[in-house]
Amino acid sequence: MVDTFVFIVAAVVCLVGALGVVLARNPVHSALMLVMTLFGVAVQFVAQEAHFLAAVQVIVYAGAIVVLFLFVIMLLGVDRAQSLELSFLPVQRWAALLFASGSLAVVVALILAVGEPVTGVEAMGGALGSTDDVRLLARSLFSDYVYAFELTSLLLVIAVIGAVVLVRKPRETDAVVAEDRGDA
Amino acid sequence: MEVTTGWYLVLGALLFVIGGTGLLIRRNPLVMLMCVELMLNGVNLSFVAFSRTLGDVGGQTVVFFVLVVAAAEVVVGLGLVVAILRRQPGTTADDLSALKG
Amino acid sequence: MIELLSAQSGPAFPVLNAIIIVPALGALVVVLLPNSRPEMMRPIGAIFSSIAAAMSLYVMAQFSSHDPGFQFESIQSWIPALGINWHVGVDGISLWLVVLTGLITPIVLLGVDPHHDPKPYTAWLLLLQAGSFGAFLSLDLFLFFVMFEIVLVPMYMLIGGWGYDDRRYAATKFFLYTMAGSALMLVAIVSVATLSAGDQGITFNVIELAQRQALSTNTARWCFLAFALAFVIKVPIFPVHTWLPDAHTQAPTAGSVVLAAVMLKLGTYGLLRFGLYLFPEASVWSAPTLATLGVIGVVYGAVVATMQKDLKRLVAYSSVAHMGFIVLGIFAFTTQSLEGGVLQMVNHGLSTGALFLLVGMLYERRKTRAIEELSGIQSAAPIFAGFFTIVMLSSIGVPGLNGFVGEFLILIGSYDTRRWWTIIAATGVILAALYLLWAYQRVFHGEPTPADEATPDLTLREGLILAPFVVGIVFLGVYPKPVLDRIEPAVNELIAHIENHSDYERPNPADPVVVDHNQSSKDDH
Amino acid sequence: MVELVWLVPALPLIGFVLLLAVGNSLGEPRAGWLATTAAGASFVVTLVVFIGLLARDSHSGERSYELVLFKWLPAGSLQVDAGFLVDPLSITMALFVTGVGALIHLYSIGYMHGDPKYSKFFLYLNLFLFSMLMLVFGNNLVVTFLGWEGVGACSYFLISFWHQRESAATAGKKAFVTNRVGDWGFMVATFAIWSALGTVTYTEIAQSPAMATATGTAISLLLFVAAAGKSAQLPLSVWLPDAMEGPTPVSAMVHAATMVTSGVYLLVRMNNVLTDDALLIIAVVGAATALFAALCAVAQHDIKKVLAYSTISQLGYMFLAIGSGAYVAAIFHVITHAFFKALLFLGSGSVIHGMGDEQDMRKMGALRLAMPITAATFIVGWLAIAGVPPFAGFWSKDEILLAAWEQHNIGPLLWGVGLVTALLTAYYMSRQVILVFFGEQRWDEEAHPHESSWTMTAPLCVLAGAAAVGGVINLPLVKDWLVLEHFLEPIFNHPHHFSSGTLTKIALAVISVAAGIVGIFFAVMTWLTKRIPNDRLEPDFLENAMYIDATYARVVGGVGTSGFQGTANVDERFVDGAVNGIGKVILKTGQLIRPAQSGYIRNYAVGVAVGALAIIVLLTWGLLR
Amino acid sequence: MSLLPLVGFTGPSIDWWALLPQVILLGAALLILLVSALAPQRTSISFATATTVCASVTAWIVAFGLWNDIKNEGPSASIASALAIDGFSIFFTMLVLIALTITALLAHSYLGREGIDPPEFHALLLCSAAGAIVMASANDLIVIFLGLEALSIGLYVMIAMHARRPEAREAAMKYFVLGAFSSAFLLYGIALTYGSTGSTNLIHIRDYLNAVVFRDQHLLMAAMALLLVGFSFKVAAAPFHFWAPDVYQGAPSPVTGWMASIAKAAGFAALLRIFFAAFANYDADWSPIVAVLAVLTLLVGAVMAILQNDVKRMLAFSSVSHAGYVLVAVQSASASGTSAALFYLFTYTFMVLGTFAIVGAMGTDGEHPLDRYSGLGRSRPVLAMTFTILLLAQAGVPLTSGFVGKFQVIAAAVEDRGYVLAAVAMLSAVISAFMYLRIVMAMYVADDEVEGPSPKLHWTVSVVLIGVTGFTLLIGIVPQFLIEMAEDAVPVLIRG
Repeated sequence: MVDTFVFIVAAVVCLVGALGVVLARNPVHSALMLVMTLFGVAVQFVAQEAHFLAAVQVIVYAGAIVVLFLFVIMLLGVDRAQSLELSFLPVQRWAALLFASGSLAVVVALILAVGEPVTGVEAMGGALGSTDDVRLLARSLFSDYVYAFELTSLLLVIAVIGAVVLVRKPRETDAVVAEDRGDA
Repeated sequence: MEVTTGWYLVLGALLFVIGGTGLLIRRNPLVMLMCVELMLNGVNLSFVAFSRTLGDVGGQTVVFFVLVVAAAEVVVGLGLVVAILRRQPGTTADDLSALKG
Repeated sequence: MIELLSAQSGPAFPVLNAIIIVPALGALVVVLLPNSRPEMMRPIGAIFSSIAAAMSLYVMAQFSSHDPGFQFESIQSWIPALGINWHVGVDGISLWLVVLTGLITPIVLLGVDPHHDPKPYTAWLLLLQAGSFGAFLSLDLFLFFVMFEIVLVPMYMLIGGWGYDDRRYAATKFFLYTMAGSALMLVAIVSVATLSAGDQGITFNVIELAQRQALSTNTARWCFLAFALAFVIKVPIFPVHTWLPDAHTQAPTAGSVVLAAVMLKLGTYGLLRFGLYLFPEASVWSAPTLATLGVIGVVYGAVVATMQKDLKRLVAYSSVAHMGFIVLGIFAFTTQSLEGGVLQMVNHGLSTGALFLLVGMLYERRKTRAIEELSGIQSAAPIFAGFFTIVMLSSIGVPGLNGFVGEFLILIGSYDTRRWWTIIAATGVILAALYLLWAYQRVFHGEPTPADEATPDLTLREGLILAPFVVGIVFLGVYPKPVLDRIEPAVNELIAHIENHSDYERPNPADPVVVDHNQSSKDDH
Repeated sequence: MVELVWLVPALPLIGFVLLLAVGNSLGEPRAGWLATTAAGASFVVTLVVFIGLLARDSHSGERSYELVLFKWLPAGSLQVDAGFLVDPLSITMALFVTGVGALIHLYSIGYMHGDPKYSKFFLYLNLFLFSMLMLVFGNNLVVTFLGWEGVGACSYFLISFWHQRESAATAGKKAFVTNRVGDWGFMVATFAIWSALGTVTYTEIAQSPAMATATGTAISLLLFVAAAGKSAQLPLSVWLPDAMEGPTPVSAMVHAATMVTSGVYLLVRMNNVLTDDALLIIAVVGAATALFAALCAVAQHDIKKVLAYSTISQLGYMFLAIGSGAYVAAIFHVITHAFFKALLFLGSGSVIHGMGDEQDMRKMGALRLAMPITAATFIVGWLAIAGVPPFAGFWSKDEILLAAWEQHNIGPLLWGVGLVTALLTAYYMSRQVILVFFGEQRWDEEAHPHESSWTMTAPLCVLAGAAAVGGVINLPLVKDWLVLEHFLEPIFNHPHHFSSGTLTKIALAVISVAAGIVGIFFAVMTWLTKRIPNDRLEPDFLENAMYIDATYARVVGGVGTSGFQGTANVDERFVDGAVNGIGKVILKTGQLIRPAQSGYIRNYAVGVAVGALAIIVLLTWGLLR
Repeated sequence: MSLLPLVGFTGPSIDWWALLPQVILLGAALLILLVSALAPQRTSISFATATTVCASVTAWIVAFGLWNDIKNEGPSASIASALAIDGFSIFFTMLVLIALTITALLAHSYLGREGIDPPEFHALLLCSAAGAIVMASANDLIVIFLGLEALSIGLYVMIAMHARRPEAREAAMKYFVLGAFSSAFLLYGIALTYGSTGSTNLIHIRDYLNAVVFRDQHLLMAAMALLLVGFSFKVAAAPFHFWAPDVYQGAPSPVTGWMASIAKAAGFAALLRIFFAAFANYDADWSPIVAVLAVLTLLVGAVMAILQNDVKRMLAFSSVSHAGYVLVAVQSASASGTSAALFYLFTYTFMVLGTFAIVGAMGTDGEHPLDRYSGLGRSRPVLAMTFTILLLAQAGVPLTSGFVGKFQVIAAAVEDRGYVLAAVAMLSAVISAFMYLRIVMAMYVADDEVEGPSPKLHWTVSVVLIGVTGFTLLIGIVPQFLIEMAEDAVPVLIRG
């Protein structure tokens, strides 16, 4: 009973947040709405006994990523409202509608088709519930997924280089060129 | 009534769809990025749900990596946005349509 | 006797491979020559292609007229992973086309001046020769397709690089039209190979495949259609002929000559070697249709030719008509018609090639090919007119010249199996006289204008270039026996093959009343 | 001696080759003499061969000798030799071909005097003689066809010899193309014969069993088409009058004496495949042509045109004879006609030459004084063609009329037509003679006509002699005097014999002579003594040959041309248009889908999203399985 | 104070040799960054290039050694079966390394010309190369995903590095947004796969699918669909191709070459490993879909290409239709089809790198109008001929590697009774041939007054061109050894 209640509340939070992200005129509001969704998701994680993930979700996502978003918004000062209607391209409205409704239809259809989606598969990594999930996570992280784990380092290196390269101040030559090329 | 995996999956799917739709209808690059985050969260939710029902921690581990990927993407994406907006302030996604046909 | 020996044990030296490789080598050499010596290019190229020509003549001399099979065969493993071999050989059907290819190229190479960029011009012509050799000699479907396609490139380059005003359109049309045709053939080739692989393993060996005959009737017909499409476009026959006039008109003289003399033959040769040989039943099944198209081509080509205002276009359409005869002959399936068809390929090569040379020379003098801008040339250039007349008469099919021999054999052979087709096709001889004589009258007869008066007559060099053609025209018209003798066994073999693998029965005309001189002639040679 | 037959065509060929090589350097008159020598020599050789043949036993097929030089077209069961057949028929033809040919060569030496292309003319003449002899001596249809086409080509060259003249060029083309129609018949006939009998060799055809009537008739008619083309029978007669554009010796040799009679030769040669139905048609067409041409000749003003139509008419006679089964009569008339028609043409040529290339008879008259020899010989020719006994023409024509009378279906009708033709012939020839040689002088002095050189008059005299006494080779008076008939007998499976009694024969002969006389008398009345007004005797309708030629021209120029042009347009617009159309369609399709590549990120995202949706639906519900 | 004792934990065994190529690349990247941080800019241009080339060559040697080991000892897997050590992975490793060398050489002159920071560029190049190798050699969906992200994110940055040019910025943004979007789909696909099979490891997935018959397979199908979407986007298959032309056009030419060759190849590698190897039992389900994609891709690419007037864009579209060819091979879901795809990708890599090398040399100002090429045949005959050969090879003219590739693809399709598909492929080849011929025509058929352009070619570019053209012709004439390699390189899923 309780978990149902929790689920529903959290789900509502998620969805409202999500819709907020999409519909808010102001990017700042979108960011905040995103935070809301993220919290909701975190709650759902907790509800499924993924406590560690929930924590990471809050810290990394809400804590780091969204803040990054906000920084950039402030940095560029693009926190102006932007009306939705104007932003529609020809056919875009209908395309979006088609996608949204279509996907929803698919989801519904799948639910109807698939009563209980997952058939009994034996656990690959350590079986859940036996001990606390942190230990299990660590195990699988350093056994089955160690390769992936190492690869994240590659990703992060790239991300770092990318960040440095991209936001490095344009050399004045660039600036000049930028002017006479008349972009912007 | 009792909360089954299906519920979580549906929630994940909804997040995913909302995110996707958002990307289709917004033209502010930052918001588009956020929409992508929404989609990823939807996926995460499904992963966790599956891992729960499968009684397998692998799903959770994957979510871990997804976080990393999301972070990396956001960093680079934001870098791009900065690089672009710095040169052409107020650019929206729709303004980036010189290459076409 | 010697012939027999050489037939049984082919010469140690793989002459056919050499024939294909030497010109390609020549192209390479020419490309590596220093640009500072432009005048060297064509002579050196001519040397290489003449070597190839000499080897083709050697093959002709060594060719055994008693052996219906393939001679000088040579197989090297090429792509074993796909069951593909470098497999070449020559039989009575391909022999003369090889000789023709060998002789034509050096002549045009020396005879026609490109005016600019002699190096690539020479190189392309040599590659063209090599590719054509390859196409006529290859007994491996894959190899054949490679050669069949590769010849497009040099011709495309020749048209594009040295052609006339509208060359872009013409060259592109030529390339795409032919490529489109052969596109489906590639699919068919693979299908034939894979479907008839069975437990004997996949092979592209034409002889092997022809013997297996493993395809179901229906599949075979589909594959045949794919092959036929490629070939009829190449021939070309109505209604897929329209690339030809453009290509011919825009191509430089050398291009037109080789195109007419050699490349069109790839189509008819392909129909014989791969259409009839690989798909006997399907060929018989489709014969009425194709023969009809051929006959339509004969009449239609002539009719359209009559109305052309450009000499080259006129000759191009006359090609359509002449090739129509060949197609009719091929799909009449009698000894005479097939022999005539093969011979007519050579004849058409000689006469139409010579016609294009002549028109080219006229263009060199007058910078125009428009019929109405010319008149009375005969008064100014009688020798030129004389050469033109001989070639024209051969093209009209006057007996004593080669054109007649081919057409007559085709028609008399087709009469038994395709009576009404033949009767209609025979009207082609009337129309041929009509359009050629009319054009001749307008260009060569009548009062010459001052410009026409100024037209210089043939130079000795030009005369020497044309001489081989005229010699060939007269010789084949008077004494075609040596040629026919070498064609006949292969042709009979082919017909027998068709009879074995389809319900076709070759008609036997009423036995001739035996008179003694007939027998005496049977056991000569 | 018979073996020398190969030399007969070889000599003119050698002459041709020599002239080709050194003709221009030889120049005038040596080139002419070279050619003439070749022709003459070949005549001599023919005589030798003839004697050789005579030496053989006339019966038991001894008098048929085949000489195979080499295999020409060996292809499976079809074996065509380059071979000669010497038998009475071919030798007879060869004799007068070479004889008359040689004379005309000689004549041309003078006639072509001063022409810039002097040597080329003789080159063509020799080539023609060669082809004609191949035609005659060929031992099978294909070799004959070789000669057949050869003479056609030569006549093309010779007609358009003065090709600067548009009319000459056109006439040559017309002749060739019209002949080609006949050649079509020849070829198809050859195919049919081969497919029916399995041979194309004359001796074998002669020995082979009879074919099914339908096939036989078809073949006969195809052969007749061929013959009609060469021999200018209706409806293919239109080219011969135009052929007069050529130099007069050519008209004499090619278009009167030799080539045009090869149609007759062909039918006689193939006599044993001709069926009765076919023969009837041949007879009718022959008679019709004879009458038609004679009528046209009545109204011509051009001295050569008269002779041209007269030639057509005489050829009609020959086909009438063939149609009536009287092959010998046909050959007989071929020979006599060769004599007197060549004579007449050469005579007219002499006149034209003397008048300075004037051909209109209305500008002549009283020339007998200016050129006596020409006049005398011409008159002989006139009497001969008019059928006045005892000149050659009388005998042959008489025999034909007799044969026509005996034709079993519609004999009398044919005979009637023949008789009328005879009358007309006498009339228009008399008219010509009067207009040219008698009456008042209608030319002004500076034309100062003169007699021609001996090289021209000598042939005239020889031919005049032949025309006068040529009849002796087949005199019907006594059975044994029918030399020609007996000589030719071996080549016919069932020789033709006249059934009429002597009385009938004499009666018919008298009537025909009477007709001739009437014609001459009428001509004299109208043109010489002018007792009868002659103003309405030259209706345009006849002068223009009943507008047949004009009609052809209109058809060819109108419907024909537009039809051809239409086809050409179809080729350009539709056949080629379709090809380019495909290209256009592809490009259009591209233009259609191009907007999708709009450049907007979100549009592209739609592509991804909707594509994904589609794939999910397709795959999840297995719609493509 | 008390650390958790990891009771009974033993990490998985790691085959360092198999890992070495990736390690070398990553190491080289870090080295370059380090040195460039210390050394001044100028020196480090050639240094960066040199390091990259050396690294890739060394790695290539290692990979070649591995290739022979596999030939002798057969395929295996390592790191908890996450890293496949089979012919397939090594084949692609070698391909990636070759492309890496070429791209580095091309970039060398380009970077100097365009004033882009070489060290970072090369570092990113190395990293994305590593990512590509991971994609080709991973046995685990999530690892594949990480590799794909490494490759893509690297590319986003490499494109954007030419930030001066607005086209580059636009291209980067488009690629980034759409890339992120599509990888979300891919990830969702992975999630569903995980949900319906209980693992992200391909070997386990394969075994599970072999063992289990689903009560209903909707979830699995949806998973497959989403995976297909993700990779179709990477390989630019219609209708997921829209980004490709714009991005290719906007990106710096060396990067375009890298994308057209390796990004595609890696995408196909993953596609093949997942669908051909893991989802083999379900080919009846996915192969028709792939066939449809193939047809769309072939036709859209060809038809759109002939409309373009910008050479770079033409080639972009043509590379789309080339992806269609590989898809034709993939859909046949057979060993021969797979090896055909491998052969095609291998040969195509050379062609496309060479082509874009020339395009880059010709379009120094980022513009590539067709008429700029007119008269090249006269001014620079050798260069023109090289370009012609590469173009004709892409058009599938015999005696070039392109023809052999097409031939095998057709053969694979025909063996699978895909006659119609084969016909469509050939016809699209004809259509795109028109586009190639337009370029050739422009080069050779110029009016006499035009004197053609004569671009400056840095020696590295010349070396590359000689190499790729030679290879294209060589394989066109004697393809045997490469065909055999491709046949040995069919992916196998084996537990390590």
